Amino acid sequence: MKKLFLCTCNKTLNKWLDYARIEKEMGSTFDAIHIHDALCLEEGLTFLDSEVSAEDSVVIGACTSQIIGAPMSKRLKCEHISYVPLREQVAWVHKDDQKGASSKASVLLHDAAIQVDYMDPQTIVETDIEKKVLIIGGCIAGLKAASDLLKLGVEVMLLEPSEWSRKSYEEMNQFMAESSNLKDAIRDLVLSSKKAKTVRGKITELSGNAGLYQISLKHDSGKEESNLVGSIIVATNAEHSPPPIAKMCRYGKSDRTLLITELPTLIAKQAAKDTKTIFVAVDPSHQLSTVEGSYLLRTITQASEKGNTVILAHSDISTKDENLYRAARKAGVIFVRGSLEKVKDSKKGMVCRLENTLESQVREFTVDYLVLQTQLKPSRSTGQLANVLGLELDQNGFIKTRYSKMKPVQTSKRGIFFAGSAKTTWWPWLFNQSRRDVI
Amino acid sequence: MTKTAVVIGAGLAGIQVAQQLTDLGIVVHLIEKESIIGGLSTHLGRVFPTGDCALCLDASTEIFDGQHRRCQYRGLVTEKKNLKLHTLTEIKSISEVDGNFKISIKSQPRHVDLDRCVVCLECIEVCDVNTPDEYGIRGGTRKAIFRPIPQGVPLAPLIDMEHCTKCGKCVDICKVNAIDLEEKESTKTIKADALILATGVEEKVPLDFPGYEYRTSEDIITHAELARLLDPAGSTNGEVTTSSGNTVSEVTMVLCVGSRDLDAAEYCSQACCTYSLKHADMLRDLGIDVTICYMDLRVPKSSEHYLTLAREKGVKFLRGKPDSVIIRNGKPMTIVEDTQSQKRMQIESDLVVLASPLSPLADQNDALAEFIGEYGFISRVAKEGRVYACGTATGPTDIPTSIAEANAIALQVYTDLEGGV
Amino acid sequence: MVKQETMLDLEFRSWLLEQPEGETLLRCYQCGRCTSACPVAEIEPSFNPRLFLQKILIGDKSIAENQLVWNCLTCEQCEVRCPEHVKIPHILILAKVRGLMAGNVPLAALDRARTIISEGRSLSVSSPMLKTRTKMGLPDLGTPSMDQIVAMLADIGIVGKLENVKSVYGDAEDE
Amino acid sequence: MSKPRTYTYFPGCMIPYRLPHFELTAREVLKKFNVELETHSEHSCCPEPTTFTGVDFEAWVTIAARNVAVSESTGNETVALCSGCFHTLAVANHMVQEDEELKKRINKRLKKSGLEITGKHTIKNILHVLHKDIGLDVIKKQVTNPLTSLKIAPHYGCHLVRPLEATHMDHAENPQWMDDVIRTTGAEIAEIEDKMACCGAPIMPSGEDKALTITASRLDQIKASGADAIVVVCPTCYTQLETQQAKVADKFETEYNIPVLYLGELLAFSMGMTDIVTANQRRFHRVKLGALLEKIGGTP
Repeated sequence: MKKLFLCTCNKTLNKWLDYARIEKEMGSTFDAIHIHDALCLEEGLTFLDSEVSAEDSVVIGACTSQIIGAPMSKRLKCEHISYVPLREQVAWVHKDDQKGASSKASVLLHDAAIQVDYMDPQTIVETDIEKKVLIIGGCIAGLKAASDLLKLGVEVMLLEPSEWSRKSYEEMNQFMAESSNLKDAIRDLVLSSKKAKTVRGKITELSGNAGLYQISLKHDSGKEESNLVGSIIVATNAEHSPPPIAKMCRYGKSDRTLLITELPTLIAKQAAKDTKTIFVAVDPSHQLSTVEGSYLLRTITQASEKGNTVILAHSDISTKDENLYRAARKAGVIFVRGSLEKVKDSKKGMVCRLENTLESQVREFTVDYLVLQTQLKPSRSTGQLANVLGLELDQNGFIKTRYSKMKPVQTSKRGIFFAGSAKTTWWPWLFNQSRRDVI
Repeated sequence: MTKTAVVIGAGLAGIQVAQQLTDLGIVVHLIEKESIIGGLSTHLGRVFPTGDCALCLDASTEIFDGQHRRCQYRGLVTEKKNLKLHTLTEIKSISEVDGNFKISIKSQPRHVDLDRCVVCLECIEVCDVNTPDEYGIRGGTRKAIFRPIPQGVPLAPLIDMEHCTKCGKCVDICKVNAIDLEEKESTKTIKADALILATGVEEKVPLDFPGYEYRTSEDIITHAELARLLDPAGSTNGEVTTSSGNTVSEVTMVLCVGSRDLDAAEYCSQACCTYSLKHADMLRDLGIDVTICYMDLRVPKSSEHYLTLAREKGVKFLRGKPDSVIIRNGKPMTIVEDTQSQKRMQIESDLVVLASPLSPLADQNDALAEFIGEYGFISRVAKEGRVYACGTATGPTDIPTSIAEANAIALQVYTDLEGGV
Repeated sequence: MVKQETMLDLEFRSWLLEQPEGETLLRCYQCGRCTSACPVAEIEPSFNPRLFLQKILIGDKSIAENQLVWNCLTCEQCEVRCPEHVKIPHILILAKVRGLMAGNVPLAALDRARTIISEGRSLSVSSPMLKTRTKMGLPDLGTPSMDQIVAMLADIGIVGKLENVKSVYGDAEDE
Repeated sequence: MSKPRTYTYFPGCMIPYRLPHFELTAREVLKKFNVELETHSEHSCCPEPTTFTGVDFEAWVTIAARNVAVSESTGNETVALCSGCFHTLAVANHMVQEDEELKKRINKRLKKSGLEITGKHTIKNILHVLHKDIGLDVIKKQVTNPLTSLKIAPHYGCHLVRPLEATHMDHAENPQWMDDVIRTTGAEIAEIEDKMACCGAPIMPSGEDKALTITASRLDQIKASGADAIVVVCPTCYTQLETQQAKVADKFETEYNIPVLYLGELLAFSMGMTDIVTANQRRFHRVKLGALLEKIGGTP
């Protein structure tokens, strides 16, 4: 039975709420509605004892969940309870408007009625928790998670893509920090996550609940095994993919066109006097994330400091560190705000045409190289993985956060978390909720 | 032996790190200088990326994705045994003896006993004093016994002795004897194994930025002030009005006022683009025209939908940094070059909202001086294995990143204190 | 109006960056505050300091030959308000210097410069002026050694330059 | 009387030969404070900073540096009464301080005349001398005829104040030194919109129409403030706001009739030396001072 209890709170809530109207509007939503004064006092609690049975779903509209929540939870026999803080969310904010207050109360109570239907049964987390975490890696975040969990004394199994090596970590993550810092960080992480059991292969099946998941693994060697883990952390990498303008820019067809991720290698090989003109283009449809922006700025600064003439066609420049932008300008990078419209591969070089919107004028640049800003997309394995694990994806194909603000690392499934670029969070945060669920 | 940590600042990051550490078995003292926790978010009304109540974080759009019908923090900070919240409290000094911190704190009296008060608010009803409301705008007032905002935690009111006449009416009406008009300030020394600075940022009052005449007009406001106007629980009941009480039909927003500026804040304040977009969306919903003057729109991935929404709702974007906002014929006028049409514009509007820099609060406390670094921010590990920082104390950022950082720091504190395995 | 142009000739930009304080140009991020602060831009829409900087930044030297640069008041309001401390009036001065040989110099400015180089003052000192000073009881100021000054400037070549330059302004309107 | 404090006075061109009443009143006022101005015959045109810079910047900075070097050789601090001269000398001095290569290049040229610029010399304007060196209290003591009936609009002009790193003035947007000095005379300060607005003079050679439009806007702002007179330090601003005032009024079909005074003239009034102003008023003041003089009890 779905029951609604409305507390009049020392007969003060009547001042703000039209209880008769609320009762009428809630009539079809609940099986029973009781209005009672001072539910939090002994007399009120006794009343609840007599009215509520273990199978009921209960909505309580009262003062605030802080005051009423604790005594109720201890007392009530049922599992599905939702508190609607009427005093706090209605009476306090709609002081002079009984009509508005009552309408809002109805909406909140109605929401709560739906919510109790959707509540996970409270007993779902296994009490017999497996103190072991599976990290599905591919990213520096996976290593960081492994390293942290090991420090906490948690057993870790690190599932890595087949072809992975330390060098891949460096290459795949070079956009995150300056290369020397990154190398050091990776070296430390590899060292401190040594105790993790590393498996090369993929996960084929998942069953069970948070705290006790059963997973089936298929090793690259063909071997299959089944394991119990308490929690899973998805730390698959994001991939740099060519932007939509790549085709127009003859990427893959011309030697003069490359991706920004390939630029550092080109510069490293360059002889001191052999300077080039390099046109770097950001796809206009792509809003740069701060991490992409910082990487772009660092890379073009290096290219420019080596004596190359670097032109950047861009829209909004995003970075967490304004000084990176300052450094790029100081290094002499030529910033042109506009989007590449036409590219011609000529003998003299790539002819890049665009309108510089800051002077409303079309400009043509003939350059030695055309470099394209990549777009970070979820790694190809992410979708497949989400399918096996039963996780929801967001519109861009990244793993969906349960609650982006307060639970930025929880997936839609309890006991499964993510770290790093599996969702474009940029630093390998490990979130100790995992530990809480595991231990 | 149980370890103790002191967290300074009970904004979102401080609350998060304190909770996490408590869950990991560490005793935590959470120090907050204001009377309520929540820091900057208490001013903000709805916050991104989800657009829900800053403090309740009552996730309306993600309601069925998770179990967060209620405030994430409220119960946690007040119900946890090992988490001791000290409001109205300042750090007097920090000293280090044999690897331990001795942190002396001083608490101002609240005059209302938190353990007794049931928040019936009858005391506020009977108070005869009316004084300007710090959280109000457009002449809002509050009583001498008051709650800064309805959702503030702790929920109990406090008494502002500067305005209290000690008439005793509140004492008489309180059925639970929670009010003590004679309560005195108290000092205390806490021994701690680790110190976490979550001192946060404030939106700088834009008095010192030449050209933008914030000082001379109440129609040139900041985003925190706009949030107060938009807040249904605020002094205008959510109505956006001019200083003379007229309805607002046009708003101009100026980004990077004093940010990315060698004469003011050299850094990018990170969050202003997004909260400007958020406010623009809210204003459009009220039928108000909005023009945003920007240089680069820096919107994190998690909040990109605000940009899409703003474009769909017809927010006007103008790329250019205004030189000045002056008062012409009683209305604010923004002078700016639209760099994409190369035209110098004079935009008249009813309100101008300045995105003032988010500036660090840590450097206002001398006791923290030794940890402060570039621009007044603190590095995440301010002192190896002992002093940490998280949230906006380490640099301006949005809430998800703050929370993520708080989580990461909690883990680091824990492994450092417990020695790991 | 949108027109098409081909480039990239960075010679002017490079020259400017090498001049004292010229490198401040690179700090510009094109916010446009200079233009909205500029009292000339207020009355003359085509005078746009931000746009001038943009053109120089991408190697367009047309600005040096554009009479508009001579509309700069050198009031430095733009520089005072510039968030990145770009020495905007100075950069426009450098643009003027570059445009000199092509005749982009007002006749009055040229005449004044010639007077300074030949007489050491920006105006010709006449005997009534000297008499006025004496009448007012003010001391005689003497005259600087012009030969010394000219000799000092030899490596700059200003004397020859001033002889050869023809102002394109002539008597015509200044637009 | 103790030995007078001596500055090397940099005369320039405009003040000594077009507006010598600036020099006269400055000298007379400074004498009251036991300050002497000494000249040096090797000083040439500064050169002026508004057009010569654009003709040949390298020559400009070299000639300016030579003038600084000449001053330096005297061993006294330099004071330039003209804002343009002050700006030129201060900026050149600052550039030499900041740019080692430039310094070398210039000193190589100066060596031929046995001169050297070190970058250590101090260049001052009249406000540095009055406000900093003499001090407001000392000035106040000499005020025998307080000008309490006057409301004065201080027009700083651009070159006196900017760029701050070279001029070492108090503030680039809201300077106070001239206000302070004017207040010592007993006069009230008129609040003008846009305190640092330009007079328009620098573009007279290249665009007279625009220049006069800017001058008109400046005069409008000052008129709106209700000031009895404008006080300036700069001879170029003076020319634009005073000498050209009638032309501007004609062009825009309006009337101003706002007297313009050099700061030294105002101080002379307050110190009972009205004569040295009135003796030369016909020659140098096109806007009649009659009403103003009446207000302060002088002879029209």
